[in-house]
Amino acid sequence: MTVKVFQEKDVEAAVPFRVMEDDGTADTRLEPELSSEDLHFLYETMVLNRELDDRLLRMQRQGRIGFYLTGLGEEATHIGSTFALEPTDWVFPAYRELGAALVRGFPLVEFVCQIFGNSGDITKGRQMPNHYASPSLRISSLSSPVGTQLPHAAGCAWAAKIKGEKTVAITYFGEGATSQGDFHVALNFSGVFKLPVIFFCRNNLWAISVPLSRQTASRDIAVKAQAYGIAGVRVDGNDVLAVYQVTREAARRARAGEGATLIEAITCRMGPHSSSDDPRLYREEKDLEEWRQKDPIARFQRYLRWKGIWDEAYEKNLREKIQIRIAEAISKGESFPPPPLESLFEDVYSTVPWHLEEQRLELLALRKEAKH
Amino acid sequence: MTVKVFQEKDVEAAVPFRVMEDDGTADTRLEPELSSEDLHFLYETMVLNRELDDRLLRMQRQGRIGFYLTGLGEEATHIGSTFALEPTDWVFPAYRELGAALVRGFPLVEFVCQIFGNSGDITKGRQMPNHYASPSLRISSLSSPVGTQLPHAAGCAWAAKIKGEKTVAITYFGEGATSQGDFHVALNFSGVFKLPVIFFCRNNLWAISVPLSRQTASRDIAVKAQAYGIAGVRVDGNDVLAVYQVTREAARRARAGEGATLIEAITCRMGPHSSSDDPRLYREEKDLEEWRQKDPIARFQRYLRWKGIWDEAYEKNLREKIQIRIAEAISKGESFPPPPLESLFEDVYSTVPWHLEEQRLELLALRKEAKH
Amino acid sequence: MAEMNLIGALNNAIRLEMRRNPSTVVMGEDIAKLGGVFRVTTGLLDEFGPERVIDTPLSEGGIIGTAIGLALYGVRPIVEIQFSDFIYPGYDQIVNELAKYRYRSGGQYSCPLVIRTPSGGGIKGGHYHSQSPESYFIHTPGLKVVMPSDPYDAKGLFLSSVRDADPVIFFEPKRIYRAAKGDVPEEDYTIPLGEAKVRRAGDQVTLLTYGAMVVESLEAAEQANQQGIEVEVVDLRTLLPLDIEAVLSSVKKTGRAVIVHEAPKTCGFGAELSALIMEKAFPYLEAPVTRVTGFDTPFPYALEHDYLPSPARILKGIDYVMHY
Amino acid sequence: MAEMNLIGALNNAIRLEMRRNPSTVVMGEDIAKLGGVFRVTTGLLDEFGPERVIDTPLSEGGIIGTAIGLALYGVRPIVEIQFSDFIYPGYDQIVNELAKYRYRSGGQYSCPLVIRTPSGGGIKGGHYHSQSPESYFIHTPGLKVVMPSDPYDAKGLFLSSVRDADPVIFFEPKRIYRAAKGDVPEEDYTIPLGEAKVRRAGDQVTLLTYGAMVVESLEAAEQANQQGIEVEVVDLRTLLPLDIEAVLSSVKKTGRAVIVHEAPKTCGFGAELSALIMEKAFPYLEAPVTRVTGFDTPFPYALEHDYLPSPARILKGIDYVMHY
Ligand SMILES: Cc1ncc(C[n+]2csc(CCOP(=O)(O)OP(=O)(O)O)c2C)c(N)n1
Ligand SMILES: Cc1ncc(C[n+]2csc(CCOP(=O)(O)OP(=O)(O)O)c2C)c(N)n1
Ligand SMILES: [Mg+2]
Ligand SMILES: [Mg+2]
Repeated sequence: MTVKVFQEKDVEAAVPFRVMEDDGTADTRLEPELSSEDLHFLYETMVLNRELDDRLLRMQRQGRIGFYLTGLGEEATHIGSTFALEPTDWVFPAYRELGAALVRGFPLVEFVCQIFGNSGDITKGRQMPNHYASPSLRISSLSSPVGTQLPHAAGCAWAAKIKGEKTVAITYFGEGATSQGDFHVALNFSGVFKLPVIFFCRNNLWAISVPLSRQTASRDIAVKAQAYGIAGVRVDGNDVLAVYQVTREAARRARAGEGATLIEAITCRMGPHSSSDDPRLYREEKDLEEWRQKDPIARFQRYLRWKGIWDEAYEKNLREKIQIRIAEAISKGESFPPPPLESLFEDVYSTVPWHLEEQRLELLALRKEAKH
Repeated sequence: MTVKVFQEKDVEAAVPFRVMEDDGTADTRLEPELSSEDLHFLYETMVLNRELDDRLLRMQRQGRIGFYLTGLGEEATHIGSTFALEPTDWVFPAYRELGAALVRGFPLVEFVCQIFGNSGDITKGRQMPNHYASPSLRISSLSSPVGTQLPHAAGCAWAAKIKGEKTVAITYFGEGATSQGDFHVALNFSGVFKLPVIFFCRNNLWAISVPLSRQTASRDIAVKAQAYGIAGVRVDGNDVLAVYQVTREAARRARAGEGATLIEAITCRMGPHSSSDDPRLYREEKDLEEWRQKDPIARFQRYLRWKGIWDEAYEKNLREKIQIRIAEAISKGESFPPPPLESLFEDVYSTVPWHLEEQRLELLALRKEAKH
Repeated sequence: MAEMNLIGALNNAIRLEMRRNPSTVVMGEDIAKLGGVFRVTTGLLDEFGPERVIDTPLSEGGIIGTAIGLALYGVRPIVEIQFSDFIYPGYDQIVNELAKYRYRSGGQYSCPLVIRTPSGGGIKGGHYHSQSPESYFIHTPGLKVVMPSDPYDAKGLFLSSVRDADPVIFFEPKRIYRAAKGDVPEEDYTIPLGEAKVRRAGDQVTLLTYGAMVVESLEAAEQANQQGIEVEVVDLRTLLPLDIEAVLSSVKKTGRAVIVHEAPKTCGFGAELSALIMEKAFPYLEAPVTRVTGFDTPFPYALEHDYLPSPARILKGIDYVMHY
Repeated sequence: MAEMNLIGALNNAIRLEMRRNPSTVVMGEDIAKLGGVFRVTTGLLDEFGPERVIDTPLSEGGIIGTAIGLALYGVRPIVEIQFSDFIYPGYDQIVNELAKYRYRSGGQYSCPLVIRTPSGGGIKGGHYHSQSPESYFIHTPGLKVVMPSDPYDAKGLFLSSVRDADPVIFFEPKRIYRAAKGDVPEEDYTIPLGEAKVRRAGDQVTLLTYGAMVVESLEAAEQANQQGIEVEVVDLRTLLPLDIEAVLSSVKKTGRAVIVHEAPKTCGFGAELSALIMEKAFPYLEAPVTRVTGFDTPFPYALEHDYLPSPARILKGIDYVMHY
């Protein structure tokens, strides 16, 4: 009996696309056409992201903020990709892609205020740290439940298509999110309706303590695109130029009406899952050793040096400038008072219905009494 | 730039496996080793399924029953596959696989009582027609929400694995169900935990009025197996022997610890979706013409004739016997009274809690008063 | 004016809105070519084309999840969930995303859209074509919840819902889809959300109800009237925000209230109504507020008419509060 | 006897049951190697191995859906949903499948399993690490719903739940996971489902509450006591089936009831309790039953302590019913 059974081997394993070698040299045929300013901007944004994460995680350790999530070691993934898009393209992040917001110019003070959840936070202190929103930058409102933003990105891209715009939507998520039903339905709708959306999976190998092998038995993440009739691509997630290139191509396809792309960027979550996590309970330091050699910032730095646009003076100056920006943002951001009590009842609906008004008055009365 | 983008073409299109030619001849190398009794049983079950569906749909049209769902044209898919399993293997049907229950020897009277929802129904008239259950036959309790049985089948197979049994679970569903999150999570768990489960998709081209092209843009259904690291196979769903063969192979793999298989059986829903449906509103008679030529019963009949184990006398005798069985089952099944009023409150929990007891007494009192 | 049933009135309302607002799309399973399993969207595909009248894959999570994205970027989705029993695969998207989007973004974003879905029993649909899940949504801050009981209201409430700044879950009592008939103006009109309607005036007992149970309640009121009891029937129409004034003014007048709904009793909307009346009209009560509801069992098939509140059961409730 | 906190008591209970019943498995996200984000399952992997202590893919729908299949075929899953805020992707499996399996099969099948999940606020978790969704499940016939408030109860109620013939949603008040401490016997014992516990006796006002709000309620009762008001605090422990006798006997004694829970007010469990008291103890009431609950907003981050019922707010409620 010859039954044709598909198995993993039927699809040739895809070597992740890369532009830069570990030593910072690059295949010039693969290099993107980016100016020195662009390259510096990319580098500086990565460094800013790293420094900011580092600083805020330390502040959390000091008890000055309640919670924090870093993108340590994954900066190239979201910075390279967001930079490959137009400012009018939509971004639907998970919670680990601060760099994407920094590419868009998200003001540091606003970010810090969100971390503090104070009255300087444009989202009114409603959410945990790292859950910002910015309509003016076309960044969605972040949500904690893993994977829920994927259908939103697909829908947003659909809206662009309906409106006849060339706008693209990108959404970020970890490999853990690929296990959710929302991943499936979002990619499926995108395939059926040929939506201009980019599904950017940061395959950072861990979902809190759970390794990739417990998320899927598929050969890799990119191959899942086949299930939806969309394009799939693997990229070295620690190579910012490679990430830029595959995202540009995905955006080009989207704008040309060729539909959605699933990008799998292979990287590693170098830090704890969040400030609440203790990775020593489930993984060994030595598992990370190899990855430390591949640090995306160090690698990009070597590339810039190879290009002749990096030196120690530049680095020193950059780090200093960034430290000052961060210090200023924190001191300014920290200074805002908490959100006003009555803000608790706003924005549940466009206007406050009677029952919320009643609850508002009740709480305000109580606060008043407490003051006497 | 050479970015490796996967696209549909990377996987060679799989020609559905088939054993029988349209004229009833077969490639002897592909034929299963089945006795004449087995072949007759398969044929007779298919005819029984067809006649029963036909009869009950007509009864629905006459207003004698409230609702009915047929498997018209798809008999080979579930009959061939269930027959390939052991009686101790679990079956998790959707709602269109009456034949699977008939293979297992589901008593016709019980089935009819379920259709009537009367006191002869072992499930106490709790569900709509076609939503039976049979623990003794290892058939799950059917549910209407599309796709929800898939994770159950995976979990049941998992239980078998945990217990160290060689039991396999099979679950049936239409191609519409592949769009649900439950499809994704069930196949994903099955891949990760290498579960002995068979996902049997009747790709009958329609989900009520919605054609296959609106369910997925993937090249076919079987290719979706790649996304989960499980086996995928396509089979001619109107070739009962081919269905038998691929299911046997999937069961062998499952029992050997090789994990799950997604079977895509290509067929066509020849009747209305259900007795509530009017297909003239969304598809043309001529769309079905080609499929009528491929009728799985007629084709299998030609095969049996080619094998020399079918003649007109056999057919006539068979049809008569079946008519009698059906008529008897209906007259017997129809004779049961409705379920008793108090049964409304049973089986919500293993015992009746106070609030349900209170509601029970209230209703019984009302009924009593009404009688006076 | 034309006589329409609920289906016709809704079809007419959707059509008017799609003509008025080119940003609206209708999406769901079987809604385009088939016109919906209850035919509410019949003819829309022909008039507005496949870009605006969209048959989707079979996935409620995908429908609601993408609708949120559509709404975020200025498209106004009119979503059909084929039966409200099938809304749960999209439940996370509704309660964690749709309902919270405005709040969590500090009012910067909103997702105005309508989810239309037939609900309730009475059509021999068993567990999965009969549920009344309104309480789940009323308990979820950020959503508005509407359920009309006649064609005129259905149209006016739908047009308000589809123009509302907030997401609305719009339940359609499928049992009276065809049975409820009435004169409906062909032109555009709206009925504000949050306003109840007194369907029958009376000063001895208040019946608080909505959807298909309005019909049963009116029947019970009629029978009570034969016994000399004057029952006021208040059709809530919008469940959230509730028309608390209408509820209280009736109950304060009658001093007696019976709540009627199909959903299971425990933690159903009747519990909320009873608690509110307790809190706001306690001194006026001549008798405890009483609930006549579906039982706390899954919705049954064979015995559905014993499960559903009937005029007889409602009368018992009336009788109880009258003779307390 | 050993002093344990809630986490320790639950860990101990799960361990005992896994030793006793080889059919039990523990499954969920991060529960094996990490021992759960709150460490409730710490050490189980070492003792029982990866076949019985299972880190699953990140999918609540998959976890709950496969757990149903496991239960159908005789394995007893102890499911952890990492936060109850994340239970909704499995909501359809819970309300349409798990809750109805026994009923729809005419009692031929059952799916006994426990879903353990931390719930409630107070840990600065914002919208998605603070919700109290118990009302959704209480409104769903076929489920039992439990929420302990101290280590002793947690162990005894868990052991009853995991041996119950029906599916149980077992909410763990994460706010007091570590704060609630007490003596807990090392050996096996059970506390029957459906029995409330009077945490503090009093004859002037009844506080009905559960979970972390028991602590706030006791604090409020203490303060009321200073003002000369004797408050009885009833910890419901099992929300469904409710210990109606305990509720009624207390309320009939005091004539005044205040209900305290974290979940939003509208259609929360407080509504049901209020309605039940109305229905069953109306003539005993000296004042309307009052609710002190979370507000009808999504759970906030910065202002969570203003959102949550506090002793001050509970005292206001007590004051209100005392001076009605
Ligand atoms: C629906 C849901 N379930 C569980 C969680 C708890 N949780 C938060 S992050 C996380 C792991 C996410 O892993 P992955 O998707 O790989 O993203 P990464 O954190 O690695 O970037 C889990 C389980 C959640 N936030 N949402
Ligand atoms: C969750 C859910 N959504 C919608 C429906 C309504 N519905 C019943 S059958 C059906 C189509 C199913 O198509 P498919 O899965 O291809 O199976 P087929 O009927 O073709 O055998 C739909 C939409 C449902 N039962 N469940
Ligand atoms: Mg990850
Ligand atoms: Mg189909």
